[in-house]
Amino acid sequence: TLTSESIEYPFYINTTEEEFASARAQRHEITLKVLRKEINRLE
Amino acid sequence: TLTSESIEYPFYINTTEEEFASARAQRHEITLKVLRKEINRLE
Amino acid sequence: MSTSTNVKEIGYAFLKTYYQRMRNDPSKIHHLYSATAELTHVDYQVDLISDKPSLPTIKLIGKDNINKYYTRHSKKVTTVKVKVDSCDFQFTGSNNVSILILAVGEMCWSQTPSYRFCQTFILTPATNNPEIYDVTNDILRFIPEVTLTLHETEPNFDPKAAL
Amino acid sequence: MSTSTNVKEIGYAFLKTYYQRMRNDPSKIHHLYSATAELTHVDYQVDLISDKPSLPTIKLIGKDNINKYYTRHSKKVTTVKVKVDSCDFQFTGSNNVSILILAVGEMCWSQTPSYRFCQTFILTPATNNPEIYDVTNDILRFIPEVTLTLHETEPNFDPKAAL
Repeated sequence: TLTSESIEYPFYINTTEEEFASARAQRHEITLKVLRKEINRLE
Repeated sequence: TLTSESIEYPFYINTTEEEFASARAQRHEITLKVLRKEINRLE
Repeated sequence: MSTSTNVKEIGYAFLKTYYQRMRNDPSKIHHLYSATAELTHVDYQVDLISDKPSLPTIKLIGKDNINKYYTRHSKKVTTVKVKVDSCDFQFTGSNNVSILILAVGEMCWSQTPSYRFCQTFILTPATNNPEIYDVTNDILRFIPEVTLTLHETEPNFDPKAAL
Repeated sequence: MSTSTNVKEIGYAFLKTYYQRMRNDPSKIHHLYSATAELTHVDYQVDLISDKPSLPTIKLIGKDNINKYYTRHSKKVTTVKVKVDSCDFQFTGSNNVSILILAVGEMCWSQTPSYRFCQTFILTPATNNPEIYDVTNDILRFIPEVTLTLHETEPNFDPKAAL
């Protein structure tokens, strides 16, 4: 019998979606800063 | 004694860096298409 | 944790216990591990508030070293926040009573950006009480955010136009 | 594969053998697995050439099912190309002779975009020949490319300015 299983939906531990959003916003800004540097480098 | 080890540098199997670049270019275009849609949605 | 046959329930309960104990009582986390457990985890000596796309890890072996590690860094450890995006579970080991877990998600600490990670565990029933699982292996690996390294060489790729 | 004590050598040799055999002879991959191995792998029934950020997986158990799976999809399986970005290895299991591997990287097939993945394996010495390892567990999980879902709610985030 197959015993492997998965959880495919996200869940939060020690935090909430709202609280986590600010850490993600920081990450987005860092990623976009790298992207901008990349684009400027290519011009 | 510590037995855990890591390989921290990338290596390729069944392909080369050059050959893999075209698959990555496709991925970049898809990601940027999503990014563009996101930005337009926010305007 | 009860050994109901459902690997997902046991694995989910473990993940909650594991990360919640980091916040609630870092000095007790080592009790989750077996005596000779191996751990690859965050190198808390680096600054977690940084622009780096991912974080380095360190390697430890044995319950005492694991205890020293969590207690020495308890100030940072207690602020850990985790979003698990997906989780896979399989029974493993001799007569299939151990459990393999592969979790993928994002993690942050107070004032830090989120860091993408994947983490794999092996849980094995404790010798004295099969109802309880010990962590014998714990490997955390951070996944650098994709740096859209747009090379000139990419054939038909014009970044400005794409944006 | 020789059982030198160095877990990295054994693990690296395994990964090469595993993915090269997918390209060279999908009908022989199942020989790498133990009789009751569990596999979570690509759902080859979906179209791999797509804009989706990641791919679904399917679950199998047992060497025969694993053989049917690889041979049925051999046309796609043989075109797999892999870039492994990092790999972690630990000994595990009873008297520490099994091996836990966590690989993170990108994968593609012919004409498809690259897909980010992490994969965990457990290798256990074969009963008849401890020099040879059987795969008892194999879990592949795709990691969706970060969709920079820029919410209006993100406090001080102005996408246009950022670019």
